[in-house]
Amino acid sequence: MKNRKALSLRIPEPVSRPGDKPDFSKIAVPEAGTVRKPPIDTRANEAMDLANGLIRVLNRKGEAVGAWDPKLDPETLRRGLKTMILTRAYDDRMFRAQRQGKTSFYMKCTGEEAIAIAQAFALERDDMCFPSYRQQGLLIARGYPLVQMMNQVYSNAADPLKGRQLPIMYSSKAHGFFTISGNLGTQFPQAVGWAMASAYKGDDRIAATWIGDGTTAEGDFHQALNFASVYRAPVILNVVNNQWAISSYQGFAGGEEATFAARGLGYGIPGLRVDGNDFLAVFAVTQWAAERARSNLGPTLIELYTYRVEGHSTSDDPSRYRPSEEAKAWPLGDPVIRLKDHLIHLGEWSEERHEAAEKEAMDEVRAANTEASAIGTLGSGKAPSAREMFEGVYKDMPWHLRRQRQQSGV
Amino acid sequence: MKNRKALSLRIPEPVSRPGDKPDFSKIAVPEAGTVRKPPIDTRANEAMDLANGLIRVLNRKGEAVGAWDPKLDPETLRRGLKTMILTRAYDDRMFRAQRQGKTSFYMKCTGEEAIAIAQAFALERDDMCFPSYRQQGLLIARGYPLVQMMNQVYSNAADPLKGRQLPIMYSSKAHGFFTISGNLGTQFPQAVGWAMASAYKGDDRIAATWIGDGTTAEGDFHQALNFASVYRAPVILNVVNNQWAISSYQGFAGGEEATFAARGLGYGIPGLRVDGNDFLAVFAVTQWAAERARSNLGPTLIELYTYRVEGHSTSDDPSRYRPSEEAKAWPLGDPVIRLKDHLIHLGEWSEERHEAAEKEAMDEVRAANTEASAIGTLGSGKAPSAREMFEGVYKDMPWHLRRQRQQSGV
Amino acid sequence: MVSMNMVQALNSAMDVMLGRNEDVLIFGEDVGYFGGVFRATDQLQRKYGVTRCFDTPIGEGGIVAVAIGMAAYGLRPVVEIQFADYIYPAFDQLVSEAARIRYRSAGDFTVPMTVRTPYGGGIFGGQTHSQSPEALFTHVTGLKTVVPSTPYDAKGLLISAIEDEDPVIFLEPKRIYNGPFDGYHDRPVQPWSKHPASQVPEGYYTVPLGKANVVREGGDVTVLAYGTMVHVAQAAARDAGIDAEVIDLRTLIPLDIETIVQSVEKTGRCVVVHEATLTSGFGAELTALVQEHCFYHLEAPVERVAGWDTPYPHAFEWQYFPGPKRIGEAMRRVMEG
Amino acid sequence: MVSMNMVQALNSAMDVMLGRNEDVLIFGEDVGYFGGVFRATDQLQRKYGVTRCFDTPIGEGGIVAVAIGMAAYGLRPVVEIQFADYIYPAFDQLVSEAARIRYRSAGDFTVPMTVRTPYGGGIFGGQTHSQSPEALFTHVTGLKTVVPSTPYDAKGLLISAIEDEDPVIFLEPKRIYNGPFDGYHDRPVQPWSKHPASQVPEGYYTVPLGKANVVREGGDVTVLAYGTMVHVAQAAARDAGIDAEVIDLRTLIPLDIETIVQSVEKTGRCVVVHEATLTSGFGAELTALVQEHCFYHLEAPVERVAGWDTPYPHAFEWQYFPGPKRIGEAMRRVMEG
Ligand SMILES: Cc1ncc(C[n+]2csc(CCOP(=O)(O)OP(=O)(O)O)c2C)c(N)n1
Ligand SMILES: Cc1ncc(C[n+]2csc(CCOP(=O)(O)OP(=O)(O)O)c2C)c(N)n1
Ligand SMILES: [Mg+2]
Ligand SMILES: [Mg+2]
Repeated sequence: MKNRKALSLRIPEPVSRPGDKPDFSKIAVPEAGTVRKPPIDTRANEAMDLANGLIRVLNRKGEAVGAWDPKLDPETLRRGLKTMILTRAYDDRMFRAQRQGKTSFYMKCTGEEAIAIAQAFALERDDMCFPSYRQQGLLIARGYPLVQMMNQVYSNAADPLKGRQLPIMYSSKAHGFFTISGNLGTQFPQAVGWAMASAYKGDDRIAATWIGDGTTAEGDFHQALNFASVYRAPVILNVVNNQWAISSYQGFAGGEEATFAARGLGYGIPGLRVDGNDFLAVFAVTQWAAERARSNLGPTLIELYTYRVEGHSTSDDPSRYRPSEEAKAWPLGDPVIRLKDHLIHLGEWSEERHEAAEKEAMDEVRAANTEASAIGTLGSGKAPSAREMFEGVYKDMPWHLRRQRQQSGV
Repeated sequence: MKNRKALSLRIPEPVSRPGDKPDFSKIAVPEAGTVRKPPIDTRANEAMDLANGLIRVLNRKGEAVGAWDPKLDPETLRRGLKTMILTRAYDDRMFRAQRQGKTSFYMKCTGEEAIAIAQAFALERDDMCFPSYRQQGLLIARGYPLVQMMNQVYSNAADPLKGRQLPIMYSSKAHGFFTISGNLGTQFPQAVGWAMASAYKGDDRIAATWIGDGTTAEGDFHQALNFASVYRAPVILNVVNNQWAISSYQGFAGGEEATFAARGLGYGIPGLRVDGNDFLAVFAVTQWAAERARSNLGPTLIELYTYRVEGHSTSDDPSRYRPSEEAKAWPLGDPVIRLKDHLIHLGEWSEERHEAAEKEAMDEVRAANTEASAIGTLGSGKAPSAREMFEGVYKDMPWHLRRQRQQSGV
Repeated sequence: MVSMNMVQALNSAMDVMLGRNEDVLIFGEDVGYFGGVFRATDQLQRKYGVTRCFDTPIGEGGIVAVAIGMAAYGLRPVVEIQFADYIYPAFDQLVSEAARIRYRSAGDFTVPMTVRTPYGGGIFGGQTHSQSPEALFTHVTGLKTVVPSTPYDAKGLLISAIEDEDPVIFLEPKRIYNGPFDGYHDRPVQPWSKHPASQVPEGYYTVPLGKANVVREGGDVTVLAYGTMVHVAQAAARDAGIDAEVIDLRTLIPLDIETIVQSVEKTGRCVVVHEATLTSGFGAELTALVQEHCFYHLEAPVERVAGWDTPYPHAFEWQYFPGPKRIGEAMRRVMEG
Repeated sequence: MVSMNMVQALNSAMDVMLGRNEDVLIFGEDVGYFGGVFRATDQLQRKYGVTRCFDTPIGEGGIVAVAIGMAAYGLRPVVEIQFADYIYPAFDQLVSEAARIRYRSAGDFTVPMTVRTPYGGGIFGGQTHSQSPEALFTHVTGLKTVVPSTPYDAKGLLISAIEDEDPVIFLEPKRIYNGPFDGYHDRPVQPWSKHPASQVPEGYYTVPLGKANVVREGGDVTVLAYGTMVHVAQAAARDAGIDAEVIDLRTLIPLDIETIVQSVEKTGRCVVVHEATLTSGFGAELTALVQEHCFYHLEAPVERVAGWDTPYPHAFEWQYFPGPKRIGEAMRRVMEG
C-alpha cells in the first residue's frame, strides 16, 4: 500500500444545463406492458425487477397493455381526466393570482397530475393521506371545494386555516388530508404512525404518504421505512421523483446510484417503480399496494417517475438552472394528453369533448375564484380576525398568551 | 372494497426469552468458502448475493478456505490473536475495576474482538476511524498505551481527556481514533465528511466507521449512506450486528426483514455480510472495501455478524431479557478460539503458547492497572484539576466562563 | 395510599391509564419486555400485551413522528426517550410538528402525546446522560413542559399530561427516582419512603398542569426551583437558617405566575435555581418575569444559581452541580442586597 | 470600497475566503450551480469549481455532520441551511457534536465550521420561513452565535466566523438582505446603497466576534437589539423622539456585556428587542443579565418587546412583528417607570 493513489472528490452533475440541448438519452423508457405483476405477498428481494424497471400501461398508441392494466371503465377514466384538467386549471389560475399580488406564494403540480389523482381514485375515500405540497390533486379528486382551497391561498376571512398557514398548506381531516408541513419529509413517518394506530385499533383504513425525490435525503424518510418495516404498517410510501428539487437534479438525492424504489429493498419493503405520467399504471400499482396493506402484508414503496414541468414555486425561475426546453423533451409525455389519447383510442372521448371539458374546468375555477376573491385576498378585503393569531396554540389559551393578546390590542 | 378486513398491529418478538432454551435455528450458517469474491469495481446490484450471504473463511476444522482467504502470514495471525487476547484481558480487568468502585461505568466487547482488531490490521495505520464504543480493539491494535486507556476510564490526573468524558469514550487523533460520542450514530456521517475532505485534498487516507445494529435506525445512518453514495466518499461503513441493542433484539432494528448489508443496495452501495467472529474473513472484506475506497470507487457497507456475549454495559443485566445460555449457543463461536484453532491447525501455535500469551496479556494489563491506579481512580487519588471543567469549551475562554470559574472558586 | 418511589409512581400512572383507556399506548427503546432502563414500564407489557407497551427501533425522530401520527389518528401515545440527552434527533418533529399541528390546521388535527424522558445529573453519567434541556422546550410555543419533584406529583402530573389535549414534554429528574436527594452527595440518601409525598393513591387521580406548589413557606426570600433542585433548595434554606419560601414550579409552561408574584411581592427577594447551564436557561425567563412583575418590590437583583456553561463533566460532577452551598450563598447575598 | 447589499457582502466574504484559503469549502441545498435561493453563493461555483462550492442532498443533519467530519480533518467548511426553520434536523449534530467535540476530546479534535442561515420574518413566509431560533443556540455552550445588521458587518463578521476555531451559527436577517427595513411595512424600503454601512471594502477585513456596536448614542434609555431589529429600534427612537442609545449586539455568544452595562449604568433604563417568540427568548437572558449587573442603576423594569408566543402567522405578519410602534411604547413606559 505504499505509493497510494491520490483520492479525488466526485460531485454529481446533470447532463444538461441552460444553453445545452435537453438530453434524456440516459433515461431508459421500457415498452409499456413489459413488467410482470407479481402476487401481493411477494417479498422485497423477489421483486428487484419491479424496483429497477418501470411499470407502464399506456403505450405510444394510447392502448392499455400488459398485466398491470387495471381495466377501469370509461366513466372512471373520464372522471380521472376531468379531475386532472380541473387541477391544472386551478393551478394556472392561482399562479396568476400570485402574480397579481393576491397572495404571497403558490406551487403548481403541472405534469404530475396523474399521481395524486389516480392514487386518490385507487384509495378508498376514508384512507388517510399524508401529502407533500404537490398533491393538491388529492383534495380535488376527493371533492374538497375549490373555493375553500382558494380561501386558504388568499388567507381571507373564510380561510379554513384562519390565516395562519402559508398558501397551499391545506388541511382537511374530513377529506382524509393531513395538514401539510413546510418542513420537508416530516409527514412520512407520521403516516406510518397513523397506519400503526389504525392497525392497533383493528380499523380497516390504511394510510398513504408522499415525498419528493429530493426529500428522500431527510432522516424522516429512513425513520418511515424502518418503522413501517418493523411493525409491518399498512401504509403506502410514495416517492414522487420529478427529477428536480428546486435547482438540484435528482443526482443530489442519490438518484443516479440506484432507483428510489430500490431504497425499500434494504428494509424488506417491496419497491415498485412506475411511470408517473401514466394514469392507469399509477392507479394499478397503488391498488396493488393498497391490497397488500389491507391484507396485513405491510408497506410498499412506490417511486412515481415524472417531471416537474414548471418552476419549483412562484419564487423560482427554472431557466437559471436547466434548459428551458427540457419539459417538452421529457420522454414520458404529459399525463393529461396520454389519458386523453387513450380515451379517444377507446372511442370514449374526442377533441371536442376535451375542449369543452377544459372550458368547463376554467369556468368552474373562475366562478370559485370570483367567490373567494369577493371575500378577500391577502392584504385586501375581509381577513380573518387577528385574534386568530393567539387562538389554537393550545386547546385552552394560557395566561401568557391572553396577556399578549391584550397587549397586542387585537 | 366493502367488508374490508380488520387490520392488526405486528410487534416483533425474539425466538427465545429468559427461561426458554436458546434457539438459533433460524440463523443460516453457510459453509466457509462458499461466497464468491467479485472484483472491487462491482456494482451494488450485482452484489446482492454478498449482502444476503455470509462471507466465511475459517471452517469448522480451523482451515482457511475459499476465495476470501487473505493468506496472512503466521506472524500477523499471531499478532492478531495476541491483540484479541490482550483486549479481552483489558475488558475483564476494567469491568472488575468498575465493580470495585474505581470508576462509574464500563463496556466490554467480548465476542466481538475480531472485528475491530482484524479491521485495524486491514487498514493502514493512518486511515481514520470513527468508532462506536465497542471498538476499543482498534486502539489496542494501533498501540495506544493501555495505561492511557485506564487513565481515561478512571478520570484520574493523567486522563488525556481531563476528566471530562464518560469512561471508555476515548479519543486519540494520533492513533486515527475519533472522539467517541455518547449519542448513538453521530459518527457515521461525520466519517463520510472526513473521507470527502481527504478526497477533496487529494490525500490518500480513507475513513472507516462503526455502528451497532440497533443504531442503524438513527437518521444519521441514512445521512451517511446517502452522502457517501452521492459523493462516492472513500469510506468503509461498518454495521456491527451483535444481535442486541441493550434489551432489544435486532428484529427491532428491522433485522428480520432484510440483512443490514442489504441496506446499502438502495443507495447503490455494495453490501458485504461477513462472519464477524472469523478474523480472516473480517480482514479480507475490509481489505476489499479499503481497496475499493482507495481506487475512488466509493463506499462499501459491511455487516459484521456477531454476538454480544456480555451485558450491554456494567449497568445492564442481560439475564432479564435473554436466555442466559444464549452466548454459548451462538453458532459462530468465539473469535479468539477460532483463530487459535486455525493457528494450531497450521502448526504455528499450541495450547501452551496460548496459555502463556494469556498470562502475558494479564501481566501487561495488571502492570498498566497498577500504574494507572497509582495515579488515581474516580473519586480517589489524583484527579484532574477542576479548572479543566471550564477549559476547552471554546478555544479562548469567554468572559462569562471566566466569571463562572471565579464564582466556582476552583 | 401506598408508599412508592418516583419510578413506581410513574409506573402506576401508566398502569392506571392503560387500564382506563385503550387509546393509551406506551413505547420507546427498551420499554417493552425489559420494562425500561430505569424500570418505569416494568410489567406493563406483561399486563397489557405487546401491542400496548412495546420496544422501538433506536430512532428518537421516528418514535416521536410515529406518536404524532398515532395522536392524529386519535390515540394517546406515551413515549419514552431513554435519556433527555437523546431527544435532539426528535427535535424537528417536536418543534416543527407536534407543537404546531393544532395551530396550523386550525384544530383539524391535534397531538395529545406525552414524551417522558429522564433528565438531569448527579449520577456520574457524564455529558450524555446528565443534561437538562428544559429551556429549549419552553421557547417552543405549543408545547407544555412538566417536571415533577415527588412520587405523588409524578403520578398525578403524568396522568394529567396523558389526558391533556396538547403535547407535553414530561421531564423526570432521574437523580430523585429513588429518593429525595438534597444535594449532599457525601451523605446517605434518604429513601422516598421517609418522605410524606411518597404516599401515593393506587388508583386514578390528577395533579393539574400549570399549578406550582409552595413546599416551604417563608418570609425572607423566594426560591424558585423544580425537579431535584426543589429538594436541594429546601436543604439549603434549612442549613443556611434562612426563612426562605421555596416554590416547586412543577409546570414550566404554562407557568403559575400568580404564585410566584405573590411570594416575591411578600419577600422582595428571589433566587432562581436550576441544574441546566446558566445562559439562556429557564432561569433567565423566570428572572425576566420576576423583574417585570415585581420590580418595585425587589430589594436586590434576582440571583440565578445554575449549572456552569460547560458540558456536564464526568469527574467534576459535584463541582458542577448547583448544591446547597451555592444556593445558600446566593440566598445570603440576595438578603444582604 | 463599493456599495453592496447584504447578500452581496456575504457573497464577497465567501469569495475572499475561498480565494485566500483552499481549506474553505461551501456547500448546502441549491448553493452550487444555482448560487443559493437568496443568491448568497452566486457565481462562486463558476469561479472556484464544483469541489469548492456544491449542492447537497436535502438532509440538514447530513450537511452539518459532513461539515463536522471535514472540520475534524482540518478543513473550514461553510454550510448554508436554506432557512433557519430547517435547522432542526441538524440540531443533534450541532448540539451534541459540533458544540462538544473540542471539550470532550480535550482539544484533540476541533470544529472550525460556520453554519450560515437566513432567519426572521417580515417576508410573508408563514410559520416555516420566518423563525428566529437564536435563543436555542445561545443555550448550547460551545457554539458561538452571530447576527449581523449591515453589509459591512455581515462581511466582516462572516470572515471572522470562518476564521474562528469554534463552530459559529451565523444568522442572517433575511428581511434586510436588500435594504435596512425599519419596520414600516407600508412605506417603501430604502435600498442599502443609501446607508453608510453599505460601503464595503472589496478585499479581506474582519469585524471581531464578541464586540457590540453602539449605533445610536443617547442618554435616556438603552435599547438592545440585533439583526433587523437594530433598524426598527433606531426608527422607533427617532419617531418617538426619545434620546435612546441603541446597541447592536452583533454577537450573542460571546456577548459584549461591557458595552451593555456601560450604557445601562448611564441611562438607567433598558428595552430589549427581538423578533423571536418572547418566552425563553434571548431577551430573557439579556434582561436577567442587565438586572444582575445594573440592578442598582435601574429606574424601571427592563422591558422586552418580542414576537408573540405563537407560530409566525401568515396573514398577521404585521400584527406579529415587533414594529416601531410597540418599541416606542415600551421605551415610553420604561421612561415613565
Ligand atoms: C427541512 C427542509 N429543508 C429544506 C426546505 C426547503 N425546500 C423546500 S422545497 C425543497 C425541494 C424539495 O424537492 P423535492 O423533495 O424533490 O420535492 P418537489 O419540490 O420536487 O416536489 C426545498 C429544499 C424545506 N422546506 N424543509
Ligand atoms: C441517540 C441515542 N439514543 C439512545 C441511546 C441509549 N443507548 C445507548 S447504547 C444503546 C443500544 C445500542 O445498540 P447497538 O447499536 O446495537 O450497539 P451495541 O451496544 O450492540 O454495540 C442505546 C439505546 C444513546 N446513547 N443515544
Ligand atoms: Mg422533486
Ligand atoms: Mg447491537
